[in-house]
Amino acid sequence: MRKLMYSLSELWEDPKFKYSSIVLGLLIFISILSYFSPYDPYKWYLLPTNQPPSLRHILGTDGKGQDIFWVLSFSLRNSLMLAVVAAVVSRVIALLVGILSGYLGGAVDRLLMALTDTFIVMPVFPLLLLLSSLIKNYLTPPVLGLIVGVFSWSGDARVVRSMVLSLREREFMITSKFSGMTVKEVIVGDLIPYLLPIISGGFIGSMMGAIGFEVVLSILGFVRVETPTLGSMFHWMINFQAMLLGYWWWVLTPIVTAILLFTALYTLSLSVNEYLDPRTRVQRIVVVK
Amino acid sequence: MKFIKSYLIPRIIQYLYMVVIGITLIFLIPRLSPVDPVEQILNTRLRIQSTTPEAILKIREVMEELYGLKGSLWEQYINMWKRLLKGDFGPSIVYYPAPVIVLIRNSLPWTIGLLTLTTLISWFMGLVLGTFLGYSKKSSLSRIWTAVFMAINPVPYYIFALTLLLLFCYVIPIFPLGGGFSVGQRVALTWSFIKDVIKHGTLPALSLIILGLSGWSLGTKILVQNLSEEDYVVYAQMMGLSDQKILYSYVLRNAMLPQITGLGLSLGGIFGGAMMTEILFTYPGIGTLAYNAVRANDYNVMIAISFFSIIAVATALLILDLLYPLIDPRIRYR
Amino acid sequence: MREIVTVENLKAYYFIRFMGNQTTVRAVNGVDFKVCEGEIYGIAGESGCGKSTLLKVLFGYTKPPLRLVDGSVIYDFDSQKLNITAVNHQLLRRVRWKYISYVPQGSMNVLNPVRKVRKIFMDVLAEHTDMSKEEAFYEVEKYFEALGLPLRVLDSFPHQLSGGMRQRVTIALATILKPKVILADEPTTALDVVVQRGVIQLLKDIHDEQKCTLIIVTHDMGVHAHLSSRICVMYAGKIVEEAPSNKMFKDPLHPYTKLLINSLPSLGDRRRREGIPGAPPSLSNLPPGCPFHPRCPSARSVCMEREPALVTVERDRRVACWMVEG
Amino acid sequence: MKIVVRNLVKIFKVGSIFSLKKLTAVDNVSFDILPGEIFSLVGESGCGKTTTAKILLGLEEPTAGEIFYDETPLEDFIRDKKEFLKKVQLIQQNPFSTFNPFRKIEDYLFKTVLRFGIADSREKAEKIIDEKLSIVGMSFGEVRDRYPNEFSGGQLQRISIARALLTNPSFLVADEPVSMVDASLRISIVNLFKDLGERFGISVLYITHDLSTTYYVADRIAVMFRGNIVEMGNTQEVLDNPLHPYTVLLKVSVPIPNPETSWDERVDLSTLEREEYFTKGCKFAGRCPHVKEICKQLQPPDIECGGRTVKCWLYK
Repeated sequence: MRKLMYSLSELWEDPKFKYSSIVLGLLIFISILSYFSPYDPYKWYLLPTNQPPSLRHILGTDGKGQDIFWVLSFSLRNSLMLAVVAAVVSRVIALLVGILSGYLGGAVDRLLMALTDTFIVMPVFPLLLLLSSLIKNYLTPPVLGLIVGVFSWSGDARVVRSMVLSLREREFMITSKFSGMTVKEVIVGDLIPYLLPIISGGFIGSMMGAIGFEVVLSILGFVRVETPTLGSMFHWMINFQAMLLGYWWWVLTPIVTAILLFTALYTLSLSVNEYLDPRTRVQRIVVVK
Repeated sequence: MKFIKSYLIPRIIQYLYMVVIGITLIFLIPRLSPVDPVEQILNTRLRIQSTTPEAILKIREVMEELYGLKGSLWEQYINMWKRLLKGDFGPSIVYYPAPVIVLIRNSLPWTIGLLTLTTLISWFMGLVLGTFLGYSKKSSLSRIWTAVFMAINPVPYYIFALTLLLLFCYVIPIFPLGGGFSVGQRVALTWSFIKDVIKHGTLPALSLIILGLSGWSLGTKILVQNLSEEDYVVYAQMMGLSDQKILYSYVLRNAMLPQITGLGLSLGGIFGGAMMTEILFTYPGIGTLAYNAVRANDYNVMIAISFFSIIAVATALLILDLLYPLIDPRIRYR
Repeated sequence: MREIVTVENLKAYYFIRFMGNQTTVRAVNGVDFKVCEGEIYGIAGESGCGKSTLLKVLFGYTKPPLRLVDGSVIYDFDSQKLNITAVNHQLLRRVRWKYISYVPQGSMNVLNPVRKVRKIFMDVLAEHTDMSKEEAFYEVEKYFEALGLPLRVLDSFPHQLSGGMRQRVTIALATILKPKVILADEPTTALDVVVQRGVIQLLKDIHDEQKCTLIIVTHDMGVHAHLSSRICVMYAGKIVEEAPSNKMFKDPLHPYTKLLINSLPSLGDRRRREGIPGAPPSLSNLPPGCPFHPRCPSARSVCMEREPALVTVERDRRVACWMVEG
Repeated sequence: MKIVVRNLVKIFKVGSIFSLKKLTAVDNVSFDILPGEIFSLVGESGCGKTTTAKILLGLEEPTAGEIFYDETPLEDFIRDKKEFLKKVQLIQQNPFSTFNPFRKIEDYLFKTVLRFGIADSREKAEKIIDEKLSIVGMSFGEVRDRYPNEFSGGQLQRISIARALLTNPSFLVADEPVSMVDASLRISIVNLFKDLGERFGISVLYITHDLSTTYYVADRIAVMFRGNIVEMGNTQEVLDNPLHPYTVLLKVSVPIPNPETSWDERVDLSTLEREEYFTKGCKFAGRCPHVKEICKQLQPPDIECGGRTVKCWLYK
């Protein structure tokens, strides 16, 4: 815990990290506010439609008679939840497959890698489209996250495997063995520190992928657009032709939010990856002391 | 001879294996989903017109025949393969009775034309620009470009494309709103048609190239930066070789290896990537076809597109694997 | 004999910054020496004493985080004098390889993995001579034959060669233009004994043949004994002793040199030897006074307070120690 | 502990499944290591010495041959993994990669003591660790809460030795333990090995390419070349008066730190190092100065010659 705090304080020195964590913090804060929302996001025409921003409705209202700020709050909550589910699922599978494959080798390795290769050649996008259109009514944000996660682990599983393969040849693995360490201790203590950059970078990457994918599906109308998500905001905004009618507050809200969210995630991954690079991290251990 | 035995054959086996597994998955996924596509279509049809139960049964049978859903799972599977190998994907539901293969044949040139060209252009420009950015990372020009690309890179494609549309079709209307060519133009290899196609293709191409360029440039930049610290590049500098020589024969030559893999994969993946562009710009390619197919539950079209998609990626991987020994001597002489 | 290299008060530090923490590594911390034409001058010392950095500075290769802080390195070629620490990039590129060349440490990765050996040689010839492609092609073959290296190596890629062959190729690469001064950084480290002997033999042959000056850095005192005519011993970024090699081995003056030579086991002698206690100091955190005093068995109070200067004790010997008076 | 190795063979398959080539890394090797003895395997890189060690440590499966630890076959001994690792420990070549830079040193030390049941509490473990560290001239205070790269190579190698001693092993494998250590620190580490046999009765397999330290520390020596032991016997006898032409070449190639010993004769370097594995006769025939016709045809047998074994037709 103390170490984590220390790392955070070190990372804070990086302007990239500062920017991204402030923006993400703000967006997460807004999404938490949804629990205190005065409105039901599924009810339409509770308010006068298409009102520009005012003190009562700080981001105005949309053509469905909903307060845009509170819709945004629900949308962020759902989109972030979906993103985290997708990221966790894909990381867990990638790590599991990669480590098992690289560490055990032999037949297990061949079997798992055959599976991985298949997922690499799979046309993920059309397939997901097909799948989501088939089960549209079951597609709550976490389910969609789960599906995206299941289809987006293969590339990183290969990277993890090749890293584990090269780590397995390192002398310190033999030392661990002769120090009586268990397989679990070896994985946690010897492998994970080297895999951290790929885990964290991949986590943020698949979050971005999942949010983006949901937006695409929503714009195309392949998910239940009644559920408030970042994508459904785009969907209704386009459907009600807010752009042509000049309701700029309705148009800009999802666009600005999406750009903020994506740039923040992107800079966060850049900054964290730089920080976790094993080469500099090893040197830092001494300098810090 | 030894090359064929130890290199070619294992890779071809792997290729066939990937194709078979991929297509099997495509076969299984809709069948494992809790929704019956025939049921869904029947429901929508029945809402419109009332039919007798016998007629429904009749329609159902015809539909199952068209979808290849007759018989046990195993029979369906074997039948699918039989048809695939003949190049028969059945008729389309939406454009009944047009065969799927014809629909694909009509859409394919548009997608391949737009996507292949833009992918190649952005890859090549990205390689050149990225090399410059990575090798002269301290110059102010390089810094500005890097900043610009870093700003563009995380912007989601649809937002970027929407912005372009807004800008060049509404605010400064210099490009047509969408389509592959003007309504009323005769499809023929005439000068005016080609000009029309180019005019329509510019905006979607631009959207793809700019985003692609920023991605490839940043990727190449990081590669080149890392390569510049390699012992052999440092030593080439010590030898007093000119910067051009070092960049071309020492840095770029090595940076090419991973970037060619990237190019191959993204060329293989153009079917998947085409969708958003084509829908936003109402471009008459595979993406639009797939979009309409999914919306109308046009199952045979989806299967066909996925099939070509798998073949494309797997073939791209195979070609890369076969090309690799030519580019990288370390693999050739293993 | 004419002095071809003159190094004066050379200081080169690494300035390293991590997340706001700044450290200064004093790798070369006030070094001066002279090398005569035709000499084989050896620089000895343990890892982290600054010897490899010194060689890089001699080659004019200072890139951040390494920075030249003070001093000069003057080369005196027939026609001109040249301070390599103060010449521009263009001139530096013309001087390198033609007049001064460099054999790097560990030849493992210094050859471009996707380029044939012959091509790499031809790159050098194309850059520094006005030979045509064909001339260059045959020039490389001629040189390989002269050094007794197999010609088939030329059409191989670097990864196809064994470690020993790669090291010999690298030496050939550094000497093909017959430079006046060759700087070699640990040219025999990580090689097997027999191969190591072959490499030493090759360096000696080139030296005898081309009448060049050789400055060789290695931690292996055995290699110095067989190759170097004069040796300086570095400790913590400074020269602590300099002498002709036979005198150095027979009668070392500085306590560090003494302990170092006496701690080397040798064939035919099983008598117990003792190592030097402690460990070399960190170059970013040097002890006050003589940097060797924490490990020195004969340290006095003066050693802990003031640093001894490198003084000439005999015509051809210099020592930096309070115990040895000039 | 007495270790007996008989007719050990290790064949590696190189290339892919379609173009297999067999490389005999260890070719019919037999030797004994006596209790409390330092036995040295000497040779150049790729001679099979490290592979032999890996087989002895159970890290690699032998293709053929038998190994006995105090009469128990290796296969049986290794079945109880904990007991095996307690009795057999190793010291690796590169101290900087022996320890994971992200793991604290004490982590390794405590795990070793606690896992092998040497102590049952951290307090007792700390005492034992301090005790073993003092053998190598260090203390627990120096190690507490620190990471590997806060130490010099020499210190790390001492810690590595102390860690290996924690389980009170009877057999220690040291793979090039001083080749990456600075010259001024090297001898003090070699001295530790010298004491191990005498003070604790531990048998040591000392693997190296450096004849000088071997001469200094080892009781008996086996010289390996391309998978074969070409000469084996008492260290002093073998190195003072080598019989096999390869041992002679090795000996004259050692750069002795004395400028007065000069190298007059030139050495020939093999340009076909890989091919030497596949020759059917004596593997040294290609560069042996005394080569005869029979050497190229037939591999020489092990010949007893004045208390040592030589694999050379010259002594038939």
